[in-house]
Amino acid sequence: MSSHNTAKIEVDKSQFAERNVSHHFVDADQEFDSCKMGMWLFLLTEILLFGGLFVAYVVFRTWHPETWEAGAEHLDWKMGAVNTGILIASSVTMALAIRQAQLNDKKGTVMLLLATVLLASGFLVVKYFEYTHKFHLGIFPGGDNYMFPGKHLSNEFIYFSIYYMMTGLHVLHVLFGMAGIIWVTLRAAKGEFYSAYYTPVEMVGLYWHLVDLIWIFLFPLLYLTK
Amino acid sequence: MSEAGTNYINHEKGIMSWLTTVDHKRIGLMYLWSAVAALAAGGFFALMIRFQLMSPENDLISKQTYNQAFTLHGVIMVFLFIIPSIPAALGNFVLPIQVGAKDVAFPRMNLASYYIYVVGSIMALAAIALPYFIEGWKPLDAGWTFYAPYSKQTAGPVILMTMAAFVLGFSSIFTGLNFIVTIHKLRVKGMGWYKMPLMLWALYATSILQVLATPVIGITLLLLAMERVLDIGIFDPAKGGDPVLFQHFFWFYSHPAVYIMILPGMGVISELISTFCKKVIFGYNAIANSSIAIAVISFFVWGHHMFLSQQTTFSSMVFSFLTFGVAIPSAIKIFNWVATLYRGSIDLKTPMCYALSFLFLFTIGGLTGLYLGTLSTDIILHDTYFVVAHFHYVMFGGTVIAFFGGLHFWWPKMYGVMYNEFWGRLACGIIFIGFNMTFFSQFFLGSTGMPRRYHSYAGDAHVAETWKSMSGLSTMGAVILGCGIAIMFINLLISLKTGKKAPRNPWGATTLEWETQSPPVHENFEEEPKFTREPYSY
Amino acid sequence: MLNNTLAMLPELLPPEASTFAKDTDSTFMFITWVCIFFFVLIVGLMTYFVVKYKRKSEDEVTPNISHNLFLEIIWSVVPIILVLFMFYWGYVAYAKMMDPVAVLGEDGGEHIDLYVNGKQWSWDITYPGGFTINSKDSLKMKNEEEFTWSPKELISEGKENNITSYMTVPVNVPVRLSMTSNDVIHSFAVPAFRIKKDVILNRNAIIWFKATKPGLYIYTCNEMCGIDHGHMIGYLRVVEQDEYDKFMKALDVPLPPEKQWAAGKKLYLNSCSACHSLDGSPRVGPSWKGLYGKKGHKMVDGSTVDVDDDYIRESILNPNAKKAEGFGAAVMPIQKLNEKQLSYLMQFIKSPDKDPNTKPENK
Amino acid sequence: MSAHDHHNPSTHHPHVMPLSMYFGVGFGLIILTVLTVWTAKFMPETIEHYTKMKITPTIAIIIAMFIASIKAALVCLFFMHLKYDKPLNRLTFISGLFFLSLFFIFTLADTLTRDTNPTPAVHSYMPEEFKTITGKPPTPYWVPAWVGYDDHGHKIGSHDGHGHDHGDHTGHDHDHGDHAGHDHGDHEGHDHGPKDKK
Repeated sequence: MSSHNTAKIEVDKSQFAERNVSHHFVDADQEFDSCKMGMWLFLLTEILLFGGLFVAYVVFRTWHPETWEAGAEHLDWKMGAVNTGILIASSVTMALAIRQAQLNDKKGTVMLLLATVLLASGFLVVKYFEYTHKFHLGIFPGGDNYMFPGKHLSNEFIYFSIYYMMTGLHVLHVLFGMAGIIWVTLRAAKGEFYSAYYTPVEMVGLYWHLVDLIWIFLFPLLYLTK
Repeated sequence: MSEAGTNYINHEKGIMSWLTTVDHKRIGLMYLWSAVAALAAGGFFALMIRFQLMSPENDLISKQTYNQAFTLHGVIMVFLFIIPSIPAALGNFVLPIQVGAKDVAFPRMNLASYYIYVVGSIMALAAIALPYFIEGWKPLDAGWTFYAPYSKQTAGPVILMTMAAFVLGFSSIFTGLNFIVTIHKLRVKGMGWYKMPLMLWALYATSILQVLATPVIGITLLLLAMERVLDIGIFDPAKGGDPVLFQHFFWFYSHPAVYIMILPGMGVISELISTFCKKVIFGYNAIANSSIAIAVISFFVWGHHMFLSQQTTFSSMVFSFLTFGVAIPSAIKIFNWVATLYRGSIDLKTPMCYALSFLFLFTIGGLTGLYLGTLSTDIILHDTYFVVAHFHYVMFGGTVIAFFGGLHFWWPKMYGVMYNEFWGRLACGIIFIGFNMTFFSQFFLGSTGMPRRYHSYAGDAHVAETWKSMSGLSTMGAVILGCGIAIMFINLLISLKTGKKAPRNPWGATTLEWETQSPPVHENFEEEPKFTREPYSY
Repeated sequence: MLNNTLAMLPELLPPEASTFAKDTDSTFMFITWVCIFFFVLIVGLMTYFVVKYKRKSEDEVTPNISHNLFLEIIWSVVPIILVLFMFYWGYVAYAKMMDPVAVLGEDGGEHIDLYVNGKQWSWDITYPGGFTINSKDSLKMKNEEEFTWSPKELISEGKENNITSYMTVPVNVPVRLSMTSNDVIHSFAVPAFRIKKDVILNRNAIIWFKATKPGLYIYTCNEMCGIDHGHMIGYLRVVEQDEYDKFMKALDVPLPPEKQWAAGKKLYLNSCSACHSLDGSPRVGPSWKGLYGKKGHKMVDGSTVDVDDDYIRESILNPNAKKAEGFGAAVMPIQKLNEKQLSYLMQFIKSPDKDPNTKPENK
Repeated sequence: MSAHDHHNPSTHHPHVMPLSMYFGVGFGLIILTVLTVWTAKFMPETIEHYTKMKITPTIAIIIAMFIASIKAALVCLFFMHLKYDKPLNRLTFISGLFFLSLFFIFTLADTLTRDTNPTPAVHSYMPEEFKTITGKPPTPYWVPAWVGYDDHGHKIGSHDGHGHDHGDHTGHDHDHGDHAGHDHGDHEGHDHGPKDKK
């Protein structure tokens, strides 16, 4: 599979630190492929980790559809939609950052990575407002803590248990993803990534897209239940 | 490349060179001795249980201590010993050499996996020890299955222990991930998939399970911890949750997990039987494919742990049907191994003795699984000593015996010394006898209805004698078994001091690890390995 | 010869004491013979090969037998057929056990409905009439008596109350157990009947069985449920119909006087405490503190009554006939109590603070 | 590539995509998000207005999941480069979905057939513990696609006149007792809210 504009890019040695392949790999392709496959396997574990929560979601939703509808009333779908947009935008900037790394554009890579971090923090800010609003209403995770004073169904807290578990775990992943992005940003700023070696950017990118992927499902499942 | 006489053990010196090593062989050894330590701890709790159950109304240890003993026996043996024993210890050591690579694909991740294992072990130890030091804490007594809602209600340090298991899960995932990528990407030139040693097939199948199943136990334990912290009500029937759902979650991992435990054992046995018969393995493709088949089918069958747990009859039926699907590939493997013996040149060295006792014990373990997969007979046997006996025949008689066999098989490669054959074989014989005494008697206990996890037992008039005599026999066997294992390890350890120097290929085996020196050099091969002959070509 | 050898082995299965036992046991024995066959085949061949082909010299050459399609097909297909049989028989028997209404007939015949309630760490079995037998009693009783214990002797000796320590079912009558748990998961198992099922809080489980053989059998909890899990066992009797009738009659004998007040308190805690306090504070209904003996108790309609036995009796059996002032809006459900329970409860209402039997001068 | 240039990293050549692809996919994702919101929030009213057809939650969730799957596929194929990647990585991803689906199928095979569990026998001597078991164990509630819901989230046709006003976040009226009963009213979890007797 040959592609349009590969191999013609000259590496500016003053800008980039050339990297050697790890001792136990035969060549750079083998290293890249191994890392990528490893990353995909890791993403599989993430999918199955969230899978458990999705199963719990489906089970309880099929048992208590009315609880789900009542619970979703308390969520602000507009905030969810904004967050979806933010994550999609961050996915685009992340994908572009990888592209710029492939094209030896150090500055572009760093800027795009920073933009991704910024968007991710935007996501967290919106999430913060959502959570505090719910706490304000008395909607805390867990059966004993749930003290929403308005009318509700007796088992409505289960909806919020699952809501908090899903979004909480997702927020944790956002945080891990941000840490990863900041790490590759620093390395990119040192000029460690260029057309022949951008594996960490690609790996962190894959992880970040997974975070987006999961939100793509969480949004309609949690916010658009009516 | 390297001077004569250097190897991976003396290549670098000092404790730090071990703690910071990324050499898969050294990591394998560190895993090995950690797992052996776990075996000792788990064995200690096992003996505690057995002495308590020696006679019916015994009060050697309190109920609380007894419940703690069986919980910790389970947790330690499953999470700290069996799961890392063959893949992370032996597998780590031989897998990269067998594929002809210098190391696993991600050496640093491999080390991280070991340290995560250590952290998980420390957490588990803390969960064991802290209740004795902290006011208000009770020993852990939920059983290794942590069934909700009891695990939510008990005063033991359930959160600490589930988090330990959660952390250990990551260690397991990292090992599996590493192995899959290593087998896929780092095989030496010329080694096609169906030219790999069967050990690699087994480890590959195991790794698939580790990567796919372990995250689910992760989320299960996380939810259980949340259930205790926040009372989220997903598993707690008092809150409208469903404890049966917990069991689905739990067994989605834990059923494949028993194949994580047994598959590598099967891989070891394939190597042993072929080597010590000096004969091509019978039905290579069948054995290789059945490993993968077992790995995949094991995901379909978890519900057979739940036939009586108010799972619906419909899904019990489905699960029972599929469960028999896993029996077939296991049976095929056994038949192939026996067929390999036919017209072989059978050399009864210690590893082969273990392989033969594996065949004997695993056959019993596998066949008694049929009772438990069949719906109506499972009603009698579910949650009785029959299950305990079956499980130990598969896990101990299968995995641990294979682990011991593999340990003897690769010992010369690991340390470059030969152990004493006489004591090795004697220990194998003692273990075999002790094991059968311990666990065969438990089949009778179980079929007559003695429930598991009972601190004392009376039995009704019809079976009281059976229960008493069989339990006593079982305890006697456990002592013999413990002695056998002690002899085995002492023999191995003595060989480190006094053993003859091992040649490159003491057994006349055909796989790549025997073409390098014993012990291997730092990056495994003195010169680039070449795949010149297929495995099992004698 | 074979039978003698088998007789030396420990018992393989508990006695067959229910209609399910035959189906289950025949499947069990089928599997056992399959297992023995394959075990002997595999281990026999293994031993034979090991003896026959033991290595004689280091440079032996072995034949290159890589596979044999015919053999491999045989040893795949034969086990498949065998396990299909196991599955089928297992499923048929299991389905019958899990929902045997079709066999035993829900309305087609007589059956006894019992309620089994698992709690940490004993079983409560509730009989028609609301009598509850606790598994701990049978445990105590069995430890005191010899294994040759005979219910007939006990009755003739006038120890009726001992009979009521055991869960008792008649022979050849279908019994339906509705089972639930008070706390964690338990598992109700009667090995001799070949029945077992987990019980879960807020969830009902049903087991049907028909006992076929009189005797004394053990029942156990099979799911780890806490510190005393190992003591959550009990004994049940299977008796002929006439003895069962005697058992039911023995249940009906009033409690000894010293236990009546406690029984009343238990009823209060189960059924009344949600609405009636004992400390004087009003809940949905009036408090019972100082209620008994009160003169001129005001009613909603302005009339007054004296709180005596008759009034309390009426208030329990027909609660909304006369409503106390201040509680007009409350509707008390009609209580289904039998005469004995009523008298126990009334004893409690008369003296909610302490058991009058312990201090006779209070009477 | 020979095995000799061990330390020459430039043997790896990236596969660079055109910018238009990234922006195109990003734009597509935003459009699909808007579409999801519209189908969930506004489409039912629109359709009902013109055709008098009720869009049930089941239909709505199927549509939403369908759109979400398209979005996920876009992210996987283009952003995560699966479309241009090695078949092995695609297989890896698909195998993950396969095993996840096993998890779903077999768990739901149990939870959705739970109504075959029988109710307790009803007699006057039924102990207290059984009275709290209301009807069935968690009833599988497989909402048929043709069953509609009214504004209060109740199944259309179940007229028990017990309207819940979920929008009223501060409502402290007579229903407060319902809330207080929530702590021990666990069994109500198995009941359908509107049918609560309180």
